[in-house]
Amino acid sequence: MAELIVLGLLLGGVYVAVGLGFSLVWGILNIVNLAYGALVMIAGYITWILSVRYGLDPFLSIPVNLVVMFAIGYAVQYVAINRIVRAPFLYTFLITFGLDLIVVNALLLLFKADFRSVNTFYSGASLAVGPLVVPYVRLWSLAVAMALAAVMWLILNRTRTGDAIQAVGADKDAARLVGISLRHVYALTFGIGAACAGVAGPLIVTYQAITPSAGGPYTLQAFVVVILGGLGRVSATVVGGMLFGLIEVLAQAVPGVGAGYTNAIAFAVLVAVLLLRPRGLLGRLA
Amino acid sequence: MRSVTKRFGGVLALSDVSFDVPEGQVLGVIGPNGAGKTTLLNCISGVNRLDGGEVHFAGQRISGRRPYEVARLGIGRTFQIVKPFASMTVRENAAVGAVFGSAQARMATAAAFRYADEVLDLVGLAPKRSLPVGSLTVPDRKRLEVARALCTKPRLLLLDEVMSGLNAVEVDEALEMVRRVHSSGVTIMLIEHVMRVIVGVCAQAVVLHLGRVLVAGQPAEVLRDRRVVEAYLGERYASRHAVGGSG
Amino acid sequence: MASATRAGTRSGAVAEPSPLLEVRGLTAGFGAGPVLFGVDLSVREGQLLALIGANGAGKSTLLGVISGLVSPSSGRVRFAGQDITGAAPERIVALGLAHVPQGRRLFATMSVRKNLLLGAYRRKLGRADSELERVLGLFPQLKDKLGRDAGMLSGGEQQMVAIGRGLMARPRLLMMDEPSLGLAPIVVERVVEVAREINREGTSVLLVEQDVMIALEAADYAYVLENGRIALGGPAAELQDDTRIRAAYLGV
Amino acid sequence: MAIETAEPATPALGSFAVATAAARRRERILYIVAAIVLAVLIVIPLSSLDAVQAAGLPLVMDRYWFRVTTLIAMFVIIAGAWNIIGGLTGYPAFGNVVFFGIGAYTAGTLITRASLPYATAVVGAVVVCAAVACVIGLPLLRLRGHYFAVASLGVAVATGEVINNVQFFGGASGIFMPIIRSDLLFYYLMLGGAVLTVGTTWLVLHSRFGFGLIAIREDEVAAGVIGVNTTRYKVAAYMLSAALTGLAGAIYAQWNVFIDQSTAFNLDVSIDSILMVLIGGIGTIFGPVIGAAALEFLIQTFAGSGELAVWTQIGLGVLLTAAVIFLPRGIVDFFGGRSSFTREYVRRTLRETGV
Repeated sequence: MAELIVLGLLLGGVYVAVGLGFSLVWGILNIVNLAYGALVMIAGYITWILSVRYGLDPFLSIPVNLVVMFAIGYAVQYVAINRIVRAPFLYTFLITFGLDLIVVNALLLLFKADFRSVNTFYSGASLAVGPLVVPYVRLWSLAVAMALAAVMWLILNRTRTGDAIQAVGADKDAARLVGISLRHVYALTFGIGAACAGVAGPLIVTYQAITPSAGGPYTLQAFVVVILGGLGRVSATVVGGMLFGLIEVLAQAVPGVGAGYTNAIAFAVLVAVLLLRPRGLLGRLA
Repeated sequence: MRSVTKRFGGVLALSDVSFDVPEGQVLGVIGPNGAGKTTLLNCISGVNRLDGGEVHFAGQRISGRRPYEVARLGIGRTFQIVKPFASMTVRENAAVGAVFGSAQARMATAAAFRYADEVLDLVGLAPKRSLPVGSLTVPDRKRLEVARALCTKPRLLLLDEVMSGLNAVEVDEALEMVRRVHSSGVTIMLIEHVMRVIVGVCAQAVVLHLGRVLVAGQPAEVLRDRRVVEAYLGERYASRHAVGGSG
Repeated sequence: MASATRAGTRSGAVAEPSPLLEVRGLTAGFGAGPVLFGVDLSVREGQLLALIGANGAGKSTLLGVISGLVSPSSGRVRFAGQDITGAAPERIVALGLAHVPQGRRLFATMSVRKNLLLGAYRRKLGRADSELERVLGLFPQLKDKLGRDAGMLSGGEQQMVAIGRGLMARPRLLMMDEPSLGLAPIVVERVVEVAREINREGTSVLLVEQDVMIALEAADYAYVLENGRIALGGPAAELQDDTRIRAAYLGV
Repeated sequence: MAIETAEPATPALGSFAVATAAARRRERILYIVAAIVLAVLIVIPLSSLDAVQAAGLPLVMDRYWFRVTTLIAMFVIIAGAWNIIGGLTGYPAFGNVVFFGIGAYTAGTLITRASLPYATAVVGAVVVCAAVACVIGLPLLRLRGHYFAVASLGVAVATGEVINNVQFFGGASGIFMPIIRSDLLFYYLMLGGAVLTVGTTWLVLHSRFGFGLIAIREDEVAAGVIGVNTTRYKVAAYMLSAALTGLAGAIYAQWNVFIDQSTAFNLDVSIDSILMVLIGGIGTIFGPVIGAAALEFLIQTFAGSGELAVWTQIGLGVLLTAAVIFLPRGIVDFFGGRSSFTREYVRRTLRETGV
């Protein structure tokens, strides 16, 4: 049992990393980004190129990913999504799906459809703690995810930019009246969200091969993390991610349910929580 | 209304509210902002569930029923912040009321449109029948709300601040409309801030303050009651102007 | 409608300095058609001007157009010599025109301190602390509530935070939209006192109020808005017993 | 905007917008054009009959065109079905493909396991879809906005995965059906389904049911308060939408002879159908038809293999992004006389939705 819990927490780490960017964009801009998984894949491919061509370790490529993904996120919001950000939610939903189509197929053109993975000297290594065998990669991923959550918390709560983002999330008109430019802060927020995908990408590529269209499940998982944890607070996403990791691992351990049911479990949890507590367990679902 | 109670989280929006609305009367409900007037209307119309007490209509208990069941029993209502059906024209908005509404309504679409025309005449919107809702002015939108509620052929009509946001001339026109509606045999419960309307058309007035019934009675008397003045203008103002006895 | 009477401004003003805020022929409105029809209005440097009018006369829309939240269909708005018609609110507040919106609209989930500091978002951070001291001086009750979420405060306290947030931007003109809404009379008096105090310290104030007596007692000059048109204007003292105000309110 | 003063008879409820004379005239044109197109679509395929060929008439429709037109008809059904729940009722179900899959698998199972005739299997599939929609609709339709959209997406993904793991439904290898070789049969079946869907939409829009759905879309609380049983109406619309989508799935199953999770529960079907309704005109009768024809034709002509297909998808993505930004009400909106595609319309739309 202990092993399952540890595995669940490790898996939860990735889900936290995946959930953070998605939750920020949804909470502040009220945009559910269907292309979020595709952004994670872009980061995955950046990590792959850096590793194959320049031998850069995935974890060391995170800073590069952060910058590149932030720039992509900022540009996409500033140019496209800002145009319809006040439209009914169906349109913000569909525009992100349009972006997903563009990104996935652009990656297909560049990298073809075959699986890419990054293996490092420590990929196989794992830490043995009693009966427990814990791959190093997963441990570091958990550490990076927690670091990302901490950094995100600091940005949102301890910086002038963070105040501006939270102000925009609280009341857009009042934010404009104190001199905050919505166009800029929207793009900034989406940029930070994409930067989080820039961290999740390298983490994922260390233990899983990627293809251009492999991003879909991560979007759905991010959604479940937000539903479980709720919106509005970084801590909500951390709890949501961990909980989801645990639920998935424990559910798969039930006899008769195999790995084939990962998405089905995710969605059984999603629909159940939505019906019982649409507000999410912790945060407010604006 | 028998000891109706409604809580939002920790806040007691309505506590132990009891009063009756006799058939055929126009009853006014007044009270300063946040007194719970709109919450009361939401409780009667089934939009909010009660946390205590009961609401009876024509001998039947209606608290706990869904909004469409309450509407079918013959209670129509308007909203303080108007809720038009934006993609429909004025006439279609009204006709929807007649297509559904109380048991007496529920007409076929053709009959519903004819009945809608009559009601639009009554509220003075006939000439703007085919306009999209988007192009209506604020007073016209409030008239459309009343028209749609009237089309459901209610026995009791709940009006939520139909006069707010209107200038003096528009208030008179709206007052005239309420009188016409009342004379067509509909019992009316009116939430208002404009005292002139309460005194002008209501046979009885109930004052709500912080979710409780403060005082009820003849409008003229109620407005002079010291507790009401205090509720509205603050204790200092009431004492400075030495208002009449506690009544 | 009588055009705005350009009665004498504050005594002793020799040359006629161009007004700090000048609104000319302004027409604006929402989906339901125009709400303002050709409004002319001006605020002099150092003046405390009141804009009164019945519910729905278009007062808030006028402030929304001036501060850039609402785009006008026609007309011009000039502030401190610059044309700000239809400019973005963030640029207008940077020029020193702050708007305390109706219903206060604080950042409810953020602390009082953060709400106030955000008021100075457009200015160099260095001087924000001295501004904070000044605001807390005006509203001492807020001193021990800086850590609390703004949404948790009472109506009166929230109004003080909203005004404080506007002051943090060190504006040349502060516009306040119905600060007395839903407040107990004693709090309203404190708000009016503060308006007079900051006016004396050199900040021009445009006070929008529905309550006639409160506004006219505070202001030097006043305009009356009726159905989106300036019905009349003049020194506040004269207007106090002008019967035409009752007409503008009750249309009779 | 010409203000209509003349007494409109009973305005077609379908044109739920400014009932100007111009708009109604355009609508009549739309109906006439639709009738003509339908007549042509019925007659042309007959040219492929052996008897007709023997008489030396030109072969107007070869196998390729049969495939494209049948697919277009299929998407008219799916898009039209989505329009009933997403366009009319305002509940955009992002996972409507679940009923396409359930319809396909039910028909497939009835045919292979219970060896029922094809027609009975199709009817069975439609009934099962309606029943499933009723069961999952009651809880699901209590959710709104993002939550309903993604929950319905979730149901689609989960159902696909579960069926993929159940041996009774052929497990991962899917279901093979006895082959029925007849382009004409499936063409007319799908065309019939398409006409049925458009007809259903027309009927709904001209009935109390349609009135209630649109009231729910515009303001659900106001609809409840005037006596609309919102829950019953929403579930009924969801069941109708599911039944039609299931019909398309059932016909497709036999036509495609083989179905598995990727063909029957392909999310792209859901998203493409929404895009078709959006481009064609959401909430209208002919919007889904025009959208389905235009989009499916585009996809099929450029489908190709390899790079071309990938570029098509990118084109689709760009088209979707542009449509959402510049064309929120869709093409029919302009032919329906509600507004004309002018620069002013685009500027106003951007102003209203942009920042």
